[in-house]
Amino acid sequence: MINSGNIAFYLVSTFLLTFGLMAVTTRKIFRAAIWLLFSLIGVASLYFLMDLQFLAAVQIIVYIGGIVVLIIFSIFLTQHSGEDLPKALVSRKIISMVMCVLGLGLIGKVLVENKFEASKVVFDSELKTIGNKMLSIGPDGYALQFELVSILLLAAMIGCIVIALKKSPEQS
Amino acid sequence: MNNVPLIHILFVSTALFFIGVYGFFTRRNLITMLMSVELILNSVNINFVAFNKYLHPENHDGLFFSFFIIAIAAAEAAVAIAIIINLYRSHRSIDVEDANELKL
Amino acid sequence: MTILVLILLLPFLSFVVSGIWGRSHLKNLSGSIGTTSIFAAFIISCQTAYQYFFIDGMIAGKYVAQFPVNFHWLQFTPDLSINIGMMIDPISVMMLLVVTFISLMVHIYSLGYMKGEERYATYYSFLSLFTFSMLGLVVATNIFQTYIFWELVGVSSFLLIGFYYNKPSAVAASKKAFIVTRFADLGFLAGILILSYYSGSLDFKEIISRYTDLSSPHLQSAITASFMGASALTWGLVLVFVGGAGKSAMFPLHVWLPDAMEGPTPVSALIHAATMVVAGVFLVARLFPIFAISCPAALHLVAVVGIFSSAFAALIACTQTDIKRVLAYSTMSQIGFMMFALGVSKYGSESGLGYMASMFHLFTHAIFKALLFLCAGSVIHFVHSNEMKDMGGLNKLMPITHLAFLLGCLAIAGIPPFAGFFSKEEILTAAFEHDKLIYYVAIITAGLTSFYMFRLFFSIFYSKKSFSEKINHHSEGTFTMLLPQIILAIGSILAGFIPFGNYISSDGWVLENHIDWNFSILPISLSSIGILIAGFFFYKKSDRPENISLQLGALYSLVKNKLYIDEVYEFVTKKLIFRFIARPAAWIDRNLIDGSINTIGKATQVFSLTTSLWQSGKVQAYSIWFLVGTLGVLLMSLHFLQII
Amino acid sequence: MNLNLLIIFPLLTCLILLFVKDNKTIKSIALGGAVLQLIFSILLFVQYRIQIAHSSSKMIFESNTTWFSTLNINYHIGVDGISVAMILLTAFVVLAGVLVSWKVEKMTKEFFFLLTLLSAGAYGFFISLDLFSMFFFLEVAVIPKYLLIGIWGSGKKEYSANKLALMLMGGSALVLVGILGLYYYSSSKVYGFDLMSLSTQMIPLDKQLIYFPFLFVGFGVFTAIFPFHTWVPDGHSSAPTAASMFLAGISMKLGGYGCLRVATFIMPEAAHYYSPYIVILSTIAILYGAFATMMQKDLKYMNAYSSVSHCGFVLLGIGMLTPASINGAVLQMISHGLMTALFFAAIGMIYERAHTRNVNELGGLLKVMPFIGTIFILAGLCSLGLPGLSGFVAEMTVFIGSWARPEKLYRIATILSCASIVVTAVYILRATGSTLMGPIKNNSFSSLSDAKWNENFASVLLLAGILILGMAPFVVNDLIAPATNNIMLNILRISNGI
Amino acid sequence: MTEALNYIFLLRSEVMLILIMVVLLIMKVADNGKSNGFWVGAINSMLIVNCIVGWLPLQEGILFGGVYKSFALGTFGKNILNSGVLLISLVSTQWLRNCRHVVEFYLLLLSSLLGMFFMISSGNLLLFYLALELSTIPIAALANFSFEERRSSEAAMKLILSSAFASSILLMGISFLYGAGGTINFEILTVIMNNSPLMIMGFVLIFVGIIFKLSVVPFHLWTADVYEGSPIPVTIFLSVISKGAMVFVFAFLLYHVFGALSNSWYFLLYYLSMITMLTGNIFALRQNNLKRLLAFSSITQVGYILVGISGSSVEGLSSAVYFVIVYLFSNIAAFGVIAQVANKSGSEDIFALRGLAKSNPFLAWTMAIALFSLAGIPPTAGFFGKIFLLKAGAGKGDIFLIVFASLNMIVALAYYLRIIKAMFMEDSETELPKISTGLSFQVAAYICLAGIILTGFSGWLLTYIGELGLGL
Repeated sequence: MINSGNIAFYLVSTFLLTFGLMAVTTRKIFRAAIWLLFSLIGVASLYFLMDLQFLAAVQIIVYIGGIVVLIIFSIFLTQHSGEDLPKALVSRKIISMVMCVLGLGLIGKVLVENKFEASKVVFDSELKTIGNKMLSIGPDGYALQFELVSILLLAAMIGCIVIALKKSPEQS
Repeated sequence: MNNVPLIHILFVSTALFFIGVYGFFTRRNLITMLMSVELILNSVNINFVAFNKYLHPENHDGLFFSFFIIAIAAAEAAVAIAIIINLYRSHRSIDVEDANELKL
Repeated sequence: MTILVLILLLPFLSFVVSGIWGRSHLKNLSGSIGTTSIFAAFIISCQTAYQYFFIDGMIAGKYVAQFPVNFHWLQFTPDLSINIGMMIDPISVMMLLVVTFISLMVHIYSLGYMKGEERYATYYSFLSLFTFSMLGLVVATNIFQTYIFWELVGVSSFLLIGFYYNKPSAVAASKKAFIVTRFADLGFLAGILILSYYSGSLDFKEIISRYTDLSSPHLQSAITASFMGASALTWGLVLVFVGGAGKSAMFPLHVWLPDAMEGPTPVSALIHAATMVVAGVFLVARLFPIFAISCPAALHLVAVVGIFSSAFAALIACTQTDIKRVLAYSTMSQIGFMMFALGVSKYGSESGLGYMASMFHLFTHAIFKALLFLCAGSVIHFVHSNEMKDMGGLNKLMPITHLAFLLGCLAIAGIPPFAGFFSKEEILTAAFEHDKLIYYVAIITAGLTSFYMFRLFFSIFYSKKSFSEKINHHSEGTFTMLLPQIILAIGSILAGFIPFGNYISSDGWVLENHIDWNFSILPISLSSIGILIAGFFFYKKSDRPENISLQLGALYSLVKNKLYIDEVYEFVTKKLIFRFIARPAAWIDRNLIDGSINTIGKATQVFSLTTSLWQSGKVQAYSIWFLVGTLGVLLMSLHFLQII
Repeated sequence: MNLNLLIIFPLLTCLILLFVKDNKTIKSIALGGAVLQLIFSILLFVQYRIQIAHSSSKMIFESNTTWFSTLNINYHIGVDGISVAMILLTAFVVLAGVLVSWKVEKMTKEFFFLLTLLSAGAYGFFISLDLFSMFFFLEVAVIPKYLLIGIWGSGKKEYSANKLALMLMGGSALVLVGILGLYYYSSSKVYGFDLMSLSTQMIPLDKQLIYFPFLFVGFGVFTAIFPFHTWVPDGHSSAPTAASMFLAGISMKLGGYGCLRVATFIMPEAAHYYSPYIVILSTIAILYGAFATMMQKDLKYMNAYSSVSHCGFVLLGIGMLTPASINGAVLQMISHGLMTALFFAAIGMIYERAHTRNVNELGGLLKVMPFIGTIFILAGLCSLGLPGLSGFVAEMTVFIGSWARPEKLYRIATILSCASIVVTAVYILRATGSTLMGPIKNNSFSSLSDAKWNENFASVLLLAGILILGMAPFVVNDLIAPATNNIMLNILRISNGI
Repeated sequence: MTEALNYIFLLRSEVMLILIMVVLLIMKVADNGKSNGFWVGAINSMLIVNCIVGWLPLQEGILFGGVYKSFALGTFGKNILNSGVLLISLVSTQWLRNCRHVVEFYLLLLSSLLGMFFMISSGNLLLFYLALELSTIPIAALANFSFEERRSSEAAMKLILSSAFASSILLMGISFLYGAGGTINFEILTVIMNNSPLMIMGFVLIFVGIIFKLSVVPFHLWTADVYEGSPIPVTIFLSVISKGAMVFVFAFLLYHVFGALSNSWYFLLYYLSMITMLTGNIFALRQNNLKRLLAFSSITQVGYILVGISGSSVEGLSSAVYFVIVYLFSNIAAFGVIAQVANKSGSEDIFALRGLAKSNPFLAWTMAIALFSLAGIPPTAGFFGKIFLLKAGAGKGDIFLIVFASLNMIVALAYYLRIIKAMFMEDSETELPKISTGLSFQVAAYICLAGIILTGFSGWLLTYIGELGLGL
């Protein structure tokens, strides 16, 4: 059944996989970051295609606006421009390749053999529902998790600051 | 895209997963390894969302999982980058092969 | 408990007292303590003998055994136990007398002989220990009791031979004596195990009655069970005899006896001439009914071993130059007489003559051999040497010793009317009736005996005249040394006239003694010829003996070196056992068994080191392993559930 | 009679030791504790004799406390004749051990602490009627030994200590497998470690055949079963005197006791099945140990190898499964415990003075140290089975018991084992000959002193035990015979066709 | 109101931790140059309060509609971990006094602990995952706390990357499980768990993600490196608290949520426990670095725990929990001594311990007893712990596993004895000076020693744990 939605899906898929692959193979680190960015955008588009606009937005804001930027900053911090990334060991490449193919095969086989029966219920992707659930403390609520993540982010922040903090002159 | 078989979406996510894994295994630069982790997490996100939307639309667990994974990914990336920067300070390199004093 | 217990207890107490306090407090008293206690034991023995032989021993014309003391010492199973007790029967009473008497003599003699010795107290405590053990052996009611005291006798012999422990040769001799007899005891032990297993008892009384009653199931099972062609009973008896042969220095287990002469001479007199070495004869005599009635084959072996040892030892004795060694071989030879006398005997009445003769000879031999040793001791004490060549012409210097020695020699040579004549005559008679071949070998041996004894006698007391002037500053010996010699010399004259058959016989019935003078002519003349030849060669110093020995050449040196039997033993133990069993065992233990256990340890270490590459320190490699593990676990569990 | 006191006394002693500083006081306290133990053991013996006279139960002074209720593990204690005998042995050896260690100056507190702890372990083992607590006490004793050897030992002590600890640990690992197996297969209804109730159950034969070897070999390692005996020579020879005494005197007996009380008692059918193998192994150990001893130059090695040989008799007696042989095995345990402790004490005294244990370097010591020399000779004579000393009684009982098995294999094994008495004589005489007799090899020896009061006392104590057992074996035999009878009843159930 | 109180009561462990963290933050913000000593003292006293509050009654209940569950065994476990953290804090006082960011150190430590608490109490996979991350990420930061040490940042890097990878696998598993079951709620999952391939795959990937944290072979490779490189308090925390919490969760998940798959995980545990024990031992044998050695030893201990858990019975559960307690005391004592010695001599090598028995007998004996406990030598509690684990494992009737485990105890003893040997039988060229350990260390050491000795004999403890465990 070919329709525009389907075609879009396959295109997006190809897009994100291709850029993903490029991101992990290119020897220019800056390019790798850009290809990653594209790949993540691909994922975000996939969410759009699934009618999950809010998730797509989060994906773009957090990933593209946050993480990738962070990565690029750290590349600036640690990398001398123009240098190629060091080559991986050939043996490791081969082994990794084999393992990945094996894993893909194994998981793929299980997935293929599994009969998925799509549910007829319509997925409620209303922002309101999501928002309600996010802060509900009932059985379907995620308030506790939400709080937990906030603590986690706090802890991560403290950790980052302490670690990345340059030594103050008196202590060095 | 409601007609796309679920298995195709899953295949895409699994493939992305192993692309990430491959990168994680072969990239010697720590930052690129971190990028690979992001790819892996994204593939998992796709999984969750796809399962939620196609198989279990009556709840939002998968969706929320994705939200939280994104948050965690951010936190993890932040801490990892802090560590990498610290490592860079002491090793003057972020090649993972250079950081193997601890072994045997 | 009767007063009899004192016979055992007194020497034991003497041993304990002088053993513990001898070194510190009773240094000089211990001799008197020992002598007194043995004297008391001797008196009680005499009283016992009188009581037994003349008052209550005989019931309806037959001597029966009494058991004044008997108690369970160690219970193995409800019906198998070691009992310790005292059995009073003719031979044990006779042995009590012999042991206490000779021991008393030796104790007295040692008062002078060992005077001034540093370990004087130790000596007496060992002597008491020996006497105690020997007495315990002879009164044993139980074959295991015999074994117990047998071992104790062995160890006290060991202690006494090695008394001069600073002398390496003495230490070696004591070790040799102990180990050889221990080896023989192994046979004894195995014999006990066999005999007791089939008879179901360890008591002499039970064993004998069960094995001599032809209808008893015990005997039947012991005869039917067979191993390597011989019945269990034969095996048992032969093995017991092996034990006896070891202690009695029968061929081929005799090698320890000549070396044992390293001990103090009184000890040789007591242990290695009169008492301990006849324990083997005693043991066979103790079990004689079984030998004679149920297992003649074993008895025949006893005879063969006895006569062979006898002749063999006599031959060697002719070539030895150490006077104690000559006496040692003569002891061996005489014990051979006793053994084959038993061997040619049968059970009951007249045909049991050999048994009586053997016991008779044991009795007389104890007296005259002790005499000879004590005299030899005096001689050695006098010249400070054991070698014949250092002696000669002592007849004037040591007149009493000279006379006593002469009497002893005459007794052993079997010249009437001395003690040895009577007992030897009975033996020869028994042999003549039973087996002509044994008889002829025996009389030739008797002739040889008189030859080597007089060779000894002449070499010591005559031969080189010149010697006599050199030493005359000390006397022949103290009174305590002379007294036993005199008593024993008198004993050697008189002992033969005891009507032995009246008291001791194979079955307890009285047996008539008889001397057939016609029969005696041949042995007496052979002995006399022996004396004459000895006189011819050795009365005066000459080179005749040397010429003869040169003419005999290799044969002579073969005999002089005791047929190289010691060397054979040496070879077997040192070369074979040490080199091919003990050393490999030790080597295997250190290298193979311990080595393999160490190898396990080392291999683990090596394994540990070789696997270290796994922990490569590379986080990507770790992750690959992680994935490998994940996929592996996944595969495994899917496979386990038969999904893949 | 509260058996717990047997453990509490040593532990209290340990506790007090912790708070004492002065070396002299430490020794006195350790000595006092050991004396107390001995008195208590003798009291126990007397009480036991009184109690057993009018009691039909197998175990006396029993007490049973829940320990881990969910796992059905109880602290079950009680004694029978064998245990009482072993407890007495322990008390003797420990007291002697404390006495001969009087000169220890290095880390004195730790030394006596460990020694006392060891004795607590041994007592606990002997009174335990629950496999768990038995195993517990078995292992308690391993590490103190390791430390005693490693810290206060001589020669290649670390190596030896390591080997000992690892091999004994291996043994107890096997035991552990065995008791866990018994736990689960004891009964379909109630799991438990209780020795007495396990012994009354019929464990299926196929399970017995699996678990018996674990238990027997596991305990066997402690008692130097061939070929797992190699810790013995190294361990014994490197250990300080008291530890050698304890090791050979008591520790090796733990194994024999375990083989008898646990393996054979609970699984008699399997014991019958494996009997030929046990007999073969122990015969090898007896002869092979004896021959290996002949080649040893170090006195301690010599005694250690001879221990291998002598402990072979214990296993032989157990393997033969006849009343007399088992009795003999127990007697041999006691006898060997006393004798070898005495031997090690004498060797220790010689070593302390002459600073060598090599027989080729020693000589003529009897002259300078007559007391020690006499002790040495007596121990040697006991070892070679001289009547009147304990070794004879034990070995003969084993022989008589073994001979009662008429099968050819057993007969040959018995005869071969008997033959070891000759070999024993050879090496014992060789050792005494070259150590004590002959001329004094080294001039420095002539100034050596004889035993001091503590050594005198220790030797006399052990010697008294040897003599009592040797001259009046009925005292001990009457004690252990009813207990072996109980074990025999279990063994005989197979022939009664159950 | 009562409901709110109920919430606070059931959440009291977590609330307490958050309170402490908030107080710390406020104090830090208002800080005017307080010394580290002050901070350590203040925090220690707060931790003591925390420990006491944990033991209040009222343990069971469900909050947030099943997302958070408070159950008796879990609360017990949390209390154990609380005490463990307090002990760690006490034994590493000296290190903490010299630490540059002591408040941050505690904040991170406590947030990680908070994560573990939530993990224990989690009622669904999402909370579980989040709590897992909360417990991991701060530790990665903590591992980097020896800022000057290259090895510290390397350890942190290895930890964060490995655990990121592991948690991705775990997430993959969760997604599959969610796909197959349509729920992330444990209670529902328990009911619908079945042997369908997708379920199995989900289960296996989750299983792998968790045993990564437990450092089961072959997922253990990060362990030794991270333990060695991290500062000692972090190493103790990782090896004791983190592992202990993981054992609680692991047992809970296996017994409860994946109970229906017990055949399949028994089979996995059977092999994994064997290679874990073996590898841990074999690798430990060659180590000279004490932290590394103990890292491998802790891998071995996990192998034993797996043996116990594989028994799949209440006994298995309670013996595993019991063992965690024993292990906690033993490991804290051992690492504490290493910390003291390393602090003085600057070396964490086995050679640094030479002659310790002479110079510092107290430290040497503490170490020795701790090691004996780890080796499972009576009368220490380690003996009981190990025996109970093996006994639980033997319940399945597989003798080979038990033989294998028992034989491994010998190898383990070999390397523990190496340390003992160094302390007691070897002399060092440079005699260690007498180390003044400080009061807090001594208190902690005595507590640990008492725990090591007494835990073993306390049958009631095992019974108590067993009763708590019946609720599962």
